[in-house]
Amino acid sequence: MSDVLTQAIDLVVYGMGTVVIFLTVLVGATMLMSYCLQTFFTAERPEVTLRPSAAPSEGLTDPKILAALSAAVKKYREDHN
Amino acid sequence: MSDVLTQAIDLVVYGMGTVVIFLTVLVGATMLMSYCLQTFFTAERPEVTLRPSAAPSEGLTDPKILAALSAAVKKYREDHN
Amino acid sequence: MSDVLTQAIDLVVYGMGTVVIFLTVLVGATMLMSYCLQTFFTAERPEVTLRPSAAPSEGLTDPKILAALSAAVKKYREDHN
Amino acid sequence: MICIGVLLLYLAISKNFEPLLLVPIGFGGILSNIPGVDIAVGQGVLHQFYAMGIETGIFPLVIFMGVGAMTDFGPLLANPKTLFLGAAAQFGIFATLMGAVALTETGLLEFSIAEAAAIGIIGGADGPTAIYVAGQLAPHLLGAIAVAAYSYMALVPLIQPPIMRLLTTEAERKIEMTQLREVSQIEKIVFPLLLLTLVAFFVPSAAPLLGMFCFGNLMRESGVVDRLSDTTQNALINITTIFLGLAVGSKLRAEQFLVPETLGILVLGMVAFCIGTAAGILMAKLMNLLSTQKINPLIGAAGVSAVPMAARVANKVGLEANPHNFLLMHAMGPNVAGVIGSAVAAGILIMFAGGG
Amino acid sequence: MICIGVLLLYLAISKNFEPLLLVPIGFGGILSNIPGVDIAVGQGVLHQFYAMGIETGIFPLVIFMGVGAMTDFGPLLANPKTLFLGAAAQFGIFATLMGAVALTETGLLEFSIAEAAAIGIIGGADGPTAIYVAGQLAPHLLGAIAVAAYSYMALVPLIQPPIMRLLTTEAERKIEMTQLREVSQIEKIVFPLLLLTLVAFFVPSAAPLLGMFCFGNLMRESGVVDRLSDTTQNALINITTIFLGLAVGSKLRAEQFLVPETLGILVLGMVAFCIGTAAGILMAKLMNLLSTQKINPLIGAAGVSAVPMAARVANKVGLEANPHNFLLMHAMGPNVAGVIGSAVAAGILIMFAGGG
Amino acid sequence: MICIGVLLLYLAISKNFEPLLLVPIGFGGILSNIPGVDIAVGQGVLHQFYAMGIETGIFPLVIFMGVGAMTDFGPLLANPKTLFLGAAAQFGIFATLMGAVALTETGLLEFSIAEAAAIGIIGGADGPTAIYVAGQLAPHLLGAIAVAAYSYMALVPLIQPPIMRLLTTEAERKIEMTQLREVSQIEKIVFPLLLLTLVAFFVPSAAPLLGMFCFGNLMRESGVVDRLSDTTQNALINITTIFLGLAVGSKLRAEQFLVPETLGILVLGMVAFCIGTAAGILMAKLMNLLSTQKINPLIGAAGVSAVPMAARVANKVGLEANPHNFLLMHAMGPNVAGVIGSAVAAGILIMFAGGG
Ligand code: NA
Ligand code: NA
Ligand code: NA
Repeated sequence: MSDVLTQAIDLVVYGMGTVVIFLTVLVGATMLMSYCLQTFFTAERPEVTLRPSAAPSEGLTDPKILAALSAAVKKYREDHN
Repeated sequence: MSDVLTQAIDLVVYGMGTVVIFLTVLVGATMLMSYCLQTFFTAERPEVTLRPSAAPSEGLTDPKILAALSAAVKKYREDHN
Repeated sequence: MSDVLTQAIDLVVYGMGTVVIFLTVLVGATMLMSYCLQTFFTAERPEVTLRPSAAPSEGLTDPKILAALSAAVKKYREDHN
Repeated sequence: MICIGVLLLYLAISKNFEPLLLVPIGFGGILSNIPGVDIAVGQGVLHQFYAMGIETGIFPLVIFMGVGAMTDFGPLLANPKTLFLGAAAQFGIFATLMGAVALTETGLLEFSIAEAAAIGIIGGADGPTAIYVAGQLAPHLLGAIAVAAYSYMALVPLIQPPIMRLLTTEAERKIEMTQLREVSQIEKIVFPLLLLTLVAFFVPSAAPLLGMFCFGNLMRESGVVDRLSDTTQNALINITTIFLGLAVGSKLRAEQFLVPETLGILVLGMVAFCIGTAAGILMAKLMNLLSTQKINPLIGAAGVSAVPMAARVANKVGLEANPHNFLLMHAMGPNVAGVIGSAVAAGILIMFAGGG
Repeated sequence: MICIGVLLLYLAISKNFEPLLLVPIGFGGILSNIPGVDIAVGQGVLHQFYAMGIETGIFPLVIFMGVGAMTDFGPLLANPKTLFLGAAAQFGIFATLMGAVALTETGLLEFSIAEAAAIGIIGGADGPTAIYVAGQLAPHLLGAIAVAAYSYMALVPLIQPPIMRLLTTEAERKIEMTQLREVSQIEKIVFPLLLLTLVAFFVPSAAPLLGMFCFGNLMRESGVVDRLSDTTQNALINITTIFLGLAVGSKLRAEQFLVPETLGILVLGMVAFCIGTAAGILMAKLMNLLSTQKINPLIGAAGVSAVPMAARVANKVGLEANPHNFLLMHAMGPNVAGVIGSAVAAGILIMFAGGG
Repeated sequence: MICIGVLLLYLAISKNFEPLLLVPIGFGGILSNIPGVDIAVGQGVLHQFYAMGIETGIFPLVIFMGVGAMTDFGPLLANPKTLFLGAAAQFGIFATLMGAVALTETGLLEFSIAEAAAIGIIGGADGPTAIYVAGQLAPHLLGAIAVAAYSYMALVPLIQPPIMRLLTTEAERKIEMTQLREVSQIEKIVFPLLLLTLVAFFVPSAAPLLGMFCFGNLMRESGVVDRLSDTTQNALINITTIFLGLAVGSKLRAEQFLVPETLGILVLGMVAFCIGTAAGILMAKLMNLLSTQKINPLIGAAGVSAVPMAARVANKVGLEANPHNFLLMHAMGPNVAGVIGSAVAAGILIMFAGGG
């Protein structure tokens, strides 16, 4: 059997094996990840945690001030982003 | 007469000649092309031949299925194009 | 005192000095510029001088012709800009 | 040779065969074969595009980043077991590699192990992956490999259905699948990082390809860099596609392309697609034997990649058997799994055959 | 020298002289002449733009691709005979080349044949073509040539009308032309391929320029790669224009630009525009002698290129003679023919003088 | 080290810390630390991005052009005296440079003068300026410097308010400022040219940075090249940001990043921000002593740059003291003045320490 053929067989076994094992591990890891995330984040509504408004520490309560500020900030972000 | 001058005269004659001949040939070729295409394609409405829908082999006839599929495909094309 | 320290002190003095002098000069130059421009351009409405229509030399007066031309030019500019 | 360029343009424009790539490739191929001027060699502009984008690997990696930014892993996350289908379909890659070596053994053609690996990757049914691997392992075959990969991806609606009908029963094709669950944003954000982590541990040689892919996907899903994500999906991938296509076209010069090897590559590429399709379907049937939650084996064929064409073919064949059977979303899982699978295979091929 | 940069900016911003190019060129020229810092030489950023984009020819070729994607060959296809006008107007190129050589003979200035050819191309009235040719044949004159080309293109509304009135009678300017026929999509698709085929046979040295031009046009007309065509006409051409302009500006350094040759180039360039305009008009009159279907000789002036300014000037002068005479569409034929004609001439100049 | 990349991604995605840069930098940092594959060294793609964009200085300069195209100098022109605040806040840069040299004197760490200068520039609170300077003076520290600069810019809402409250009285924070006058278009057009002229005369070494900045701003304000300006503000800056971020990430390899120097850099960077903030506020108070037209000293803190975060912080702290006190527009003047000031300082540092 030629050298190239031996190499090729090695490569096929090793390569196909790696692909299958890798994706099998990925199936497990993905299921585990989804399970964990669904368990931990369902109750607390992840979007809120994940996407704070751009200025989370503003802490302003007067809606009129907030609106004025928002407009100005929006204008600036458009200009300067 | 200097060498550069000789060269320049050669270049002018050769260059201007090529430009004129080339564009003359292009006039002829373009008219021939237009003639052929207008002859062959006028009857069969070229747009149909030229712009098949992206999935010409679908061959579905039920309009409802087609609509549902189109919507899904459209969604996917937007995401994956 | 080490060589690096001497260098650093030089750099701080020279650098901070340059920044302050440069921006001071810029304050003066900017105020002068604004004064000059406001003086010279307020009366003559700068926008007109500054933003001629793209074809300032057209000089057409018949509004109908102008409209037809504008439409054609607009079409072409969209295609050929 | 110019005729082949014109043929590619005809197929792209008139038959809508992967026009985004085949228009630039075909046109580049024409330019490359104009006698009397150096466009695809030396200081020619197409050769410069090739040198700056394909020799370096940058163009296919940037395209892959763009594809990542366009990929929605939702269907895959909703049903991770479809990753097995994406794994199985990569068997086409390795079977073709063996085929190329077997051809060498018979003495008909002569392919080195690196060349055989580059030919095998056609079976991955993924354009940028094929170009990346061929550019690294067998640049002189890049033209034929890229043309084969994109042509067969466009031909998927003709290649796959007969195999699908042959290997499945009417009853199997009628299987309806339950609707996929909603996938939360945080799962979509974590998945590319999880994937990259596993790549780093198990197949680091696939990290350039999958790293750029995951980066693009993270930009998409993170929601905080939408302007980068939009540019990646539009201006950047379009610009790169144009130059990539022209650069690939520079490899369609007659003296490199009109050789017996090209014919071998075209045949082997077709075999690769068929075997990949079959392997995906058979894997789905095997999974049905082992599990109670049945999957429609047609979606196994989508494991080859060829996004989104293969998924649409699965959907169409499914509808023929059962007019209420919408498999499109279900087939997107194995479809993107196939992209991951062939990128992993690509990493192994480059590591193994690049040093060989 | 910085004053010249400021002058270019003033003309661009205040007079709307080809601002897309003259703003970057003028600003680049200012940056290049700042003493005490290397911006336009060595590792300076403008010199890097020059080396990567103009020495290689890539920037003007990409611009030309973008111009192709913006060009509608419809008016030309509806009346192919206007190609003759585009041919005739290129006489300005060769007359100027002779002028440059004649100046050398007198001993006033000294231009090699390559330099004379690069100066002549100003008469082509096409920015990217002029930059491409100058970058190949006479990089040290590139600054002056580019500035001359774009300035005179902007000055077309002042330069051409006197010549047009001088060479035509009132009756000729009143000639109305019949409306152009509709051109089918398939003709528009085939034309760039036809053009490229003829280029490949007759003037392969023009293939880089016209190849990229035809490629851009095919993307536009094929209708299957709209996203590539859109990007080519917007993000890609804009980005390239910025860097091209800055790179050209790097050639406006005082020691290269403030030389007697620059004055010669400016004078010769003006002569080139005038001769090209005249040749186009006279060719139109000659065609009227030989054919029964009369054309308005004013559209001959549009044969110089300077798209779309020259066509608009022809329209305007026509309207002055006859308020019902809309020549704009008719003048677009010779206008784009002029682009083809000067690209052909450019190919010949590079082949002939590049080796000389 | 991969954990640090993940941390940066977490801060960017979850806390919205400068995500446009920290997502690419963090991801690039992860890719760079995958063992067994060369991504950030040799022929690896991230190292190629680094070599083509940061070693050459092109990426930060293009970003700076984009920032220029996004900057409205209106508030600065309406109240030029705020330039003094932008000058004062640069004291943070030089104080930190001294700090780095002092650390060297103590023997704790060892920084050359070039390294000390590169660290000092963190106090400029301007990302592209910091990357440009670090790339020129201390490439091996680039990772830490970029991470520090962007992190602290994101942390401005936490860092600055305590210093602002400490250094100002309640009465000072309540000062209301008169509304800014309208600035005409011609002033906005002339200003970038004026600025460039002064740079050319006084600090030519700052001309690359401020030249590109002024060019971008001139494109914006001239009104005649809107398509170039739009592309600069969108596709071009986004594409460059992606590659810049990945290239910076290539400098987060553990062996370069996990060194004691990084800790020193992080500490010194924080000090730089604090001193810069304090210097801006104190300068505002000094100006109030000398002038009758009072300014609110809070806007002095915006002189550090960190556009537009620092201006928003000034606005917020002002509102807390006086609910009718809208300082945002007033703070934009010192904010963009800070950009100019740190670019000038960068030029001096490069000239002084680049040759040293
Ligand atoms: Na695949
Ligand atoms: Na021309
Ligand atoms: Na600053």
